[in-house]
Amino acid sequence: MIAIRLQPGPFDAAAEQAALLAGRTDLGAAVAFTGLVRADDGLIALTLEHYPAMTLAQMQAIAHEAAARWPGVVGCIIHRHGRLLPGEAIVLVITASPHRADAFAAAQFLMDWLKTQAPFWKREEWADGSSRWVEAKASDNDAAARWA
Amino acid sequence: MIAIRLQPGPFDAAAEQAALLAGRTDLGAAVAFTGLVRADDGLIALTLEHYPAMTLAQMQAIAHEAAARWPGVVGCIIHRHGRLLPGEAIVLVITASPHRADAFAAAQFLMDWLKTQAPFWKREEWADGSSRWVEAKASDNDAAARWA
Amino acid sequence: MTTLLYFAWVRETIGVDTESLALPATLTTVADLLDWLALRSPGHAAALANRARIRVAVDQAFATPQTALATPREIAIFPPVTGG
Amino acid sequence: MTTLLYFAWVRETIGVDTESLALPATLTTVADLLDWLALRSPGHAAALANRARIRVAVDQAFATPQTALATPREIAIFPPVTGG
Repeated sequence: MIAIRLQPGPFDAAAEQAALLAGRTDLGAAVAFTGLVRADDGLIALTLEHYPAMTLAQMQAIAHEAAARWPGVVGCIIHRHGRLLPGEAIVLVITASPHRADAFAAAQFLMDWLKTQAPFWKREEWADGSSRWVEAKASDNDAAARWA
Repeated sequence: MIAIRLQPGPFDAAAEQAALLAGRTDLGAAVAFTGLVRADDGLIALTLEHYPAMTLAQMQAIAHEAAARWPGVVGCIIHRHGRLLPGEAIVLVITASPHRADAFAAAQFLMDWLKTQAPFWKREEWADGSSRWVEAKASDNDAAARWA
Repeated sequence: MTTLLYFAWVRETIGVDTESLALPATLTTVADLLDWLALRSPGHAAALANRARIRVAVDQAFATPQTALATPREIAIFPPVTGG
Repeated sequence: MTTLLYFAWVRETIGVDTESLALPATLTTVADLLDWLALRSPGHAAALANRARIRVAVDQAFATPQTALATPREIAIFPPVTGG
């Protein structure tokens, strides 16, 4: 079971991980990935637009795919939307499993697919008043392709 | 810079990650790995013995190797020793970097090398009063070998 | 009637975030739809000029230019995604 | 004098965690040392019976059976590590 959540506000990664591990003593490994707003020179904010009717369904599909590939993995995905400042967290992926290889693989898979399969778009605001939409990266497509 | 610490008591992963990210807005990705005591059927405790004079030096060498391979990565390794109960955390590895691929790779490298290059030994105590030393796993050697 | 939704710079270039349109029965694929939409206004034409930069979802499932339209209720047009 | 340290089941089988020994000058490698140590007691012999299960650190650096002994101050003998 990999739970999903979409929200504008911040999340508490420690509380999420504690909830996931509570009462479980069969899990030997937990991986928590946090994606953060980088303040590239002059960036003042990032706004995440998304496609409300499709976003949760797509996150759910990605979570199901990971659960099917790594049946022993439990976890969660929390993705924020709206306007975020440098240093703020955008996304949290936590995976836990009996052994570490599955937890690491599932966390990377979830991030690679979120980057390429979930309908979010990032707009950058710059100190000079300009803004621009982030271009999709070839490296993200390459990363996603390794799970084909 | 990848800091290391060896201690008998628990750690606060959230506080460690917050300290690592504080004042940094160049880090877009953070990976936190926690290794936990699994309660395999009837296991009541795990005791980690180590080689005091060598352990910290070896952890430092592993940290230096990761910093040399992934120069943009910052992080920490905290390893516990002594007697631990099922569900308790044994080891914490946090890595952070501008992009996620390096943070994931460095975290996996650190765990693979800690498993095979740091002088710790685990003794299991069972409900029937018996105890046994954990055998090294071929899968850990294979995992470490991929970084050769 | 089919609801068209636009996101990110596709939305900004077209100038509206949604419109409700009766699609001609002659449109059989997503590629046909994009050709037809591009004729609606200079904004549509500009947004859809480079098809390599356009992605489409039909009834909330990712589609390709070859995807058949059938009788969609909702079609979204947007740039390659950049979340995560 | 050289300090010998034993860990995990090597320590339990030998029955002591440390001993201080004068190593004969004829011991030139780690393999020579293990052969010589195995003669000290039945516990030493049992602990060192299967060399594939034994790891050695000379002055706190991992060694192989071929590692030269020179004049070590501290030699540790233990099973393959299982931390992390």
